[in-house]
Amino acid sequence: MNILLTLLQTITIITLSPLVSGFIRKLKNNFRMRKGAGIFQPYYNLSKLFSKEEVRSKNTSWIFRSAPFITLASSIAALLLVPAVFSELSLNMMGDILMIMFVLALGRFFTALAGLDAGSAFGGMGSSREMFISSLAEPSAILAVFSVAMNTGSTSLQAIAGVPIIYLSGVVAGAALFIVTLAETSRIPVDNQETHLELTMVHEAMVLEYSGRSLALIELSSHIKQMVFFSILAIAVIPIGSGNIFIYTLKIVAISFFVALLEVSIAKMRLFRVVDLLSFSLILSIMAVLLSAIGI
Amino acid sequence: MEIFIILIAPLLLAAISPLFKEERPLAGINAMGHLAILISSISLAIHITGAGKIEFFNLFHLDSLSAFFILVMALVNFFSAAYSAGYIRKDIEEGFVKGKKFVQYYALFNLFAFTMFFTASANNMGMVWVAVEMGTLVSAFLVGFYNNKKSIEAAWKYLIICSVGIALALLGTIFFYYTASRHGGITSLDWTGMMLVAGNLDPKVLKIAFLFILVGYGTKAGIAPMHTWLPDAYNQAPAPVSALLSGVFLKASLYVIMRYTAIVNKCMGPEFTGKLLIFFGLLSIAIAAAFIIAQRDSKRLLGYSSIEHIGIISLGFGIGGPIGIGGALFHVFNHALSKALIFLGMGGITRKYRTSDMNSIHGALKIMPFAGVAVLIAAFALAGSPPFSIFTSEIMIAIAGFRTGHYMATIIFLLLIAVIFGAFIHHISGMIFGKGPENMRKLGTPLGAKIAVILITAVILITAFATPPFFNKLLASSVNILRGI
Amino acid sequence: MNCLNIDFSLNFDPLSLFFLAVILLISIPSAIYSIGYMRGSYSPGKIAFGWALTASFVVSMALVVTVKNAIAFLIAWETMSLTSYFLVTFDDTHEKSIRAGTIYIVMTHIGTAFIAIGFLIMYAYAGSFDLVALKTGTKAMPPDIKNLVFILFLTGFGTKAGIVPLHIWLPSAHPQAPSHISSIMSGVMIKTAIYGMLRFIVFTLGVDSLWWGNLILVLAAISCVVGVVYALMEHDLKKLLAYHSIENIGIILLGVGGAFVFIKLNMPFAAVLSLSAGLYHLVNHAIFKSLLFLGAGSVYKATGTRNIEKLGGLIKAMPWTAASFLLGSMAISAIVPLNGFVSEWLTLQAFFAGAVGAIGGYKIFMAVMAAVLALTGGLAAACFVKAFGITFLAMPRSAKASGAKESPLSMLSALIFLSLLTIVFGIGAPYILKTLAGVSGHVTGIDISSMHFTLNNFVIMPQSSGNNIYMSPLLIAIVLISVIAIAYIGVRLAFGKNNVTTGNTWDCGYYKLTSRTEYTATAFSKPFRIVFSFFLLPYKKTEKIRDSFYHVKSFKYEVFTTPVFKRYIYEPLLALALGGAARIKKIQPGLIHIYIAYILITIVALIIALHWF
Amino acid sequence: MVMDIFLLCMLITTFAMVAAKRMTALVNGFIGESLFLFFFTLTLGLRSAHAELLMVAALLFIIKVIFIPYSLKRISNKIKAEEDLGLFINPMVSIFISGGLVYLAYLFTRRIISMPGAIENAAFFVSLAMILIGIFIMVSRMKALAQVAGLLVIENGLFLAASAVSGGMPFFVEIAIFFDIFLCVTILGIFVYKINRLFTHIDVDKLTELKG
Repeated sequence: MNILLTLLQTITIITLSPLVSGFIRKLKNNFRMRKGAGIFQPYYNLSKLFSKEEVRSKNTSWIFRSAPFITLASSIAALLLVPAVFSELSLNMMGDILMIMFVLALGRFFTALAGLDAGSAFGGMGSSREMFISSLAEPSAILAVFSVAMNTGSTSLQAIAGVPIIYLSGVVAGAALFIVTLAETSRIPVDNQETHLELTMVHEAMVLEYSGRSLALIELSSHIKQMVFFSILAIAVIPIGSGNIFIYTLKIVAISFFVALLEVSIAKMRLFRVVDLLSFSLILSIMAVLLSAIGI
Repeated sequence: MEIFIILIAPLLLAAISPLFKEERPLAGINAMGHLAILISSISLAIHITGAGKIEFFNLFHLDSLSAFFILVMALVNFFSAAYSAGYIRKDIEEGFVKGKKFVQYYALFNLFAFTMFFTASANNMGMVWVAVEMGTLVSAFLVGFYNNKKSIEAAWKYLIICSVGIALALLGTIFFYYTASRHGGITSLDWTGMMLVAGNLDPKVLKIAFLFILVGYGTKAGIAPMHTWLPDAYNQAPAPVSALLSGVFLKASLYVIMRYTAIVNKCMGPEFTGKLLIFFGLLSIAIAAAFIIAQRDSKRLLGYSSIEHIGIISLGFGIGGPIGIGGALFHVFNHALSKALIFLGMGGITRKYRTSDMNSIHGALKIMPFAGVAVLIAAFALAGSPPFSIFTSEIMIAIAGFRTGHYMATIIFLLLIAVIFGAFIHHISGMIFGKGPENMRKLGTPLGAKIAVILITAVILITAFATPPFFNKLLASSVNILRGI
Repeated sequence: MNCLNIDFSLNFDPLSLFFLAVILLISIPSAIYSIGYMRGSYSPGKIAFGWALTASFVVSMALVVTVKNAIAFLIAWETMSLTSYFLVTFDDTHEKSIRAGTIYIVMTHIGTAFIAIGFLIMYAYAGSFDLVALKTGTKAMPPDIKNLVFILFLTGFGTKAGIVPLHIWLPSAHPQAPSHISSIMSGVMIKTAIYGMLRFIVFTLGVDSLWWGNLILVLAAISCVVGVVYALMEHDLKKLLAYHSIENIGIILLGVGGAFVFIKLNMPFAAVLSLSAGLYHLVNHAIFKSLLFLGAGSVYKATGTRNIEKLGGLIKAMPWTAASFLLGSMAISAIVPLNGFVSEWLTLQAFFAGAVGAIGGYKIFMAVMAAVLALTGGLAAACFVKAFGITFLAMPRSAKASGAKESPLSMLSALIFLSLLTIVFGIGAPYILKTLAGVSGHVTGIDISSMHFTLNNFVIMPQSSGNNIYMSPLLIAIVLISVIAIAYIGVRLAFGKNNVTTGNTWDCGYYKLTSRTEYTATAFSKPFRIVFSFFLLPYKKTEKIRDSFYHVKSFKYEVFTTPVFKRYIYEPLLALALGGAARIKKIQPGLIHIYIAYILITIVALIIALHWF
Repeated sequence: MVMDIFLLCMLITTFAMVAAKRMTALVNGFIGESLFLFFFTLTLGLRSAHAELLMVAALLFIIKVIFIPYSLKRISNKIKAEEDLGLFINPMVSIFISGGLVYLAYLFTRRIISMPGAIENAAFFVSLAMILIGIFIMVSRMKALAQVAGLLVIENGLFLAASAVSGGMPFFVEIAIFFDIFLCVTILGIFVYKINRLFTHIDVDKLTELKG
């Protein structure tokens, strides 16, 4: 019974994940006093891409072909590990919050390889920057996760979500994780999803060579990945009201709101300023661990 | 009686050398003679482990220690004699040795062998002194054998420095005689006699006497800072003679020092000699280390390596105890063999390249594969790497050091030999590996040399783990003799 | 020798068996690989010599981990170094090999000297070199001496393991050996140093102070980061792998060092977990590093170059090699569900157990160590994206690369076998962890009968106090595969057959994209070079030849990084030694008068100093 | 008393050798020294009525007073060596240093050796001084022949020491040592010839080809 609920939950989140992206985009446009596209625009994009013909470089190999599927699988597997509302022991047994990091790394690894596969300088640059940013984001992510997990004594997300106490350390860790989330979901100030300008592209440069169905899969997995991060923020940092669909939805909306607000209010940083941002996140997460060690 | 063969055979060989007109038969007979001596010395060693000691003429006294050193000397003599055969012939072919000069070489070679055997078997320490001095005088001609500027310079330095040393050794001998006759009540310089009355001797005089003995014979043994003649002589002497100097001459001088040390230790315990020997041992190793690091000449490199090993032997001897002295004696044996091996290889290489400058020798493995391998094996053996026997003796000395509480000395020793290992291997690998000179022809190795190389390699490999029982007994009773038991 | 009876009998306790298994697991495929690798590259005599050396190398390693006498250990240890030295200098006409070999043998020998001193100190207390006697004998050792012995062993074994800053021999020696030897050296030989540490420090001496573990952890963390950063900068494929060995030794030591700390903090569960994680990473690293070195060897054999800037596109010519290299890269980058991931996850869990269970500053220390591990993992992934991507993907960057052919079966079979192992050791983690926990318990002397590490034999459950942590590589693998399958079939069903047009890579309208316009490894690593510039101290050389102010005819750009350890530690040391030696050498100027004066001075000084003796 | 005077004369002649700037002076100094040594041994032999000692004295006279100086001079003439000895250290300083060495020998003798008679003590002291000064001559003089002379001074010192010690060493040892020294000087002479032939000089300070 529970496992069906959980699977249903996963499918729902997968289905709704483009909506969240559309919602953020809509919010941003509204903040900018623009009309913008509707919140269902990501769905239109996906359906267009899925049915379009695919153009593929002759330099590519099976890595390029399989990367979209592997990336999608990694995002979905990560999502399965997140007990957003319902949780199920057998899925929990697959792994803990650290596992999510490892699983997402699989997708990233293949996307980065695919970026190099076509032999264009854009792809290489994108891969290089993506790996650069993610590797620097890794320590602060781990520290933040440690801080949160230390409060409950377990790295299991289920256990973390099950303790409805808001710790100060959790909040600080949340701030650090939020910065990591921005970096991982290609948001301003780290990356910009909306531009295809050579100098600023990171993620988009990496997948520049993709088109049609493969691009659709990649975009879908980005949406899902975004939901994974938002859900972790929602259930691990503020672990109240777990198991409640409405509270969860509310939290996601709130996070989306924050992201949108942040995206319109600051400019994109150049690559080497991102390092400073990530260092800031690292310092935040170290503080979080410190607070956890003290027990607050 | 084997000892007569050992003493008379060299004299005979020396005496018959002038009868030969050709080098080839003489070299053959010489090598055969030394083989006979080697066999006799092994038989002597076995004999002595049973009999304990042999004395005759009131002049000769042979115990295990003598037999052990005679064995080492005979081994090196044999290999050197075998090697000389090819070496001198090549010299004649290339015009370095003209006319009947080879007769001079073989006669001196055998006279030298005689003096060294005499040193190891004489009882009277005065006669020992005479024999060592004679050995120096004879070998001076061998060092200066090529009669060119450099070799004469080396020979002159060798002669003068060793003469000063030997003079000091004589003073030390006089001191010993003084206290033996004054306090011990004997009027001879017999080692056995002095050992008997050792308890009555005057420690004050013994101390000073030992200083002179150590500096005096130490000059001949190549203990730093009196070692200065050694690299020059190694560099200029024909390669078989260099092997003789390191395997026989240095060891004979050490032998004399050991004999005296036994007397002093019996009188006043091992502390005094121990401290001195450890100090000079470490000093020798340290100085050798510095010179090995900065060395550019392959033969001098070997000279400093000998200084290092002499240092190790005296360190082990100074540390004392059954394991320390046993290790030192075993090291005498190992070093003699390993050094002989490296000379077998290196002599050919330096001759082929017509230089001993290490910067000009590369790729010897390509040009002379067999000699290259021999040098490589010997280099690792000399540097103290297992599974070669020098490792065993070095580790014995280190164990003894820790057993007797000489922690600092042992640690310095181990670090120094590690550094020497590095420098030594660096130099040797530069010579052996790499591309050989473009237009140099590949050179084979004569069968005799091959057999010698394989034989020595086998011995140093096997003795690292197991030694024949008679050898063990010989070593054990030598240790007891030196400890005055 | 009569006074030194070396006991060569063997000892097969769990620790020895574990290492023996690792040695065999790697050596046998490497040996099979060498059949194809050596053929055609060397003369038959040389190949026979190579086999003899390899065999004695492997046997000496096996002896190292099984003998039960310290002197026998030393002999086996030095034989191992010696045979590997000859294998490093196997291409004996290469100037580089000789230099690398010399640095290697010198450093390793000095390390051995430290180990020997350590043994001798232990011997002074135990009176015997037998391991059992040493274990009982060293109980009476005063703490100061124990500390000294620890430092000696750490330096000695650390040199062999390649801990920063004792690592400099490793990146030059490992790549110079023939590839199957690089594989054994990196995969197994440096692990014998870990064996030494476990056997002689943890098992025999016993962990005595807290700072031992702290020191190891700090050194391990430095090794991790330094190793991976250097690897990122490296474009010689085998050298890059060698730097990763330093990194991975760091990760292994994070586990081992954690165990040291936990033992002293009296956290037996965390100690066993940590050590098991370290051992797990040890065997994992053995597998994937051998795999990668063998793969790199295949590339080298096929193309004749190790410089990845000259490679590219090999995935088409060498599909099997590429696939196995990819698996190796994924494993070393800790990608699920392969083996590298499991051990890194376990190490993180061990640190988490520490962070939860320890008190005060250790909580933060453990968390920081975990962060270092995470950073290392991220950087390693970046590095292998570079290594695999530039080597195997896109277009060939040189004629050598475009002419490559797939390797013969003997080489492929080894690669495929090891690739399978990366999967087996990932999926089968629960079984392996149980075994390793047994080994860890034996080494540390902790009773593990009440500890549980797995659930139902397919879920890892590092449970100390019911904290519900689970992880199952098998489940995640099933999920991943089924999602891929469902997605593929689903997309196919929903949208029909994929309509693909093959064309050129998008070139922004510029009509001719060639391999010269591809992204290079140098460019790939540039962000890292800039971020770590405080440590790498990069500098560049540009050379412009221009016709006029506006037209540059040719432009040459070279970028270098400063080898910090070499430049600021080893070169000054060497200069000091050489300078000192050259100065001492002056005491022998060839003047006989001075020589006689030495004798005079010696005797006079001795007479004056007589009362000191 | 007489013997004390002989000893004193030996010391004085040794100092004269230290101060010598020319080969002839050096050899003459050596003749003097050996002569006094001969007198000393002779007196000792007569007093103690040792026949062996008398024989030794006779040998001493033949070899050291007649043969060796003669051959030294012959070599010197034959190779047309320059008379100048070539001093590293000038005579004045040399004498001071030698004085220091004598003082050292004195201290040493007093502290370590206690002979039965005063004369033996004095002989011992002088012999040690001669040995040290002999080495010093070898150190400070450039010519090969001067080094031979230095060696001879050392050997005279040794001989004195040997006779001071209870009337000489065992006889056959003494003879063997004599023979040895005789041989040594001869061989050194041969090498001086060789050096002269190959280098056209006998400045051993210029033999510095082998170093390091």
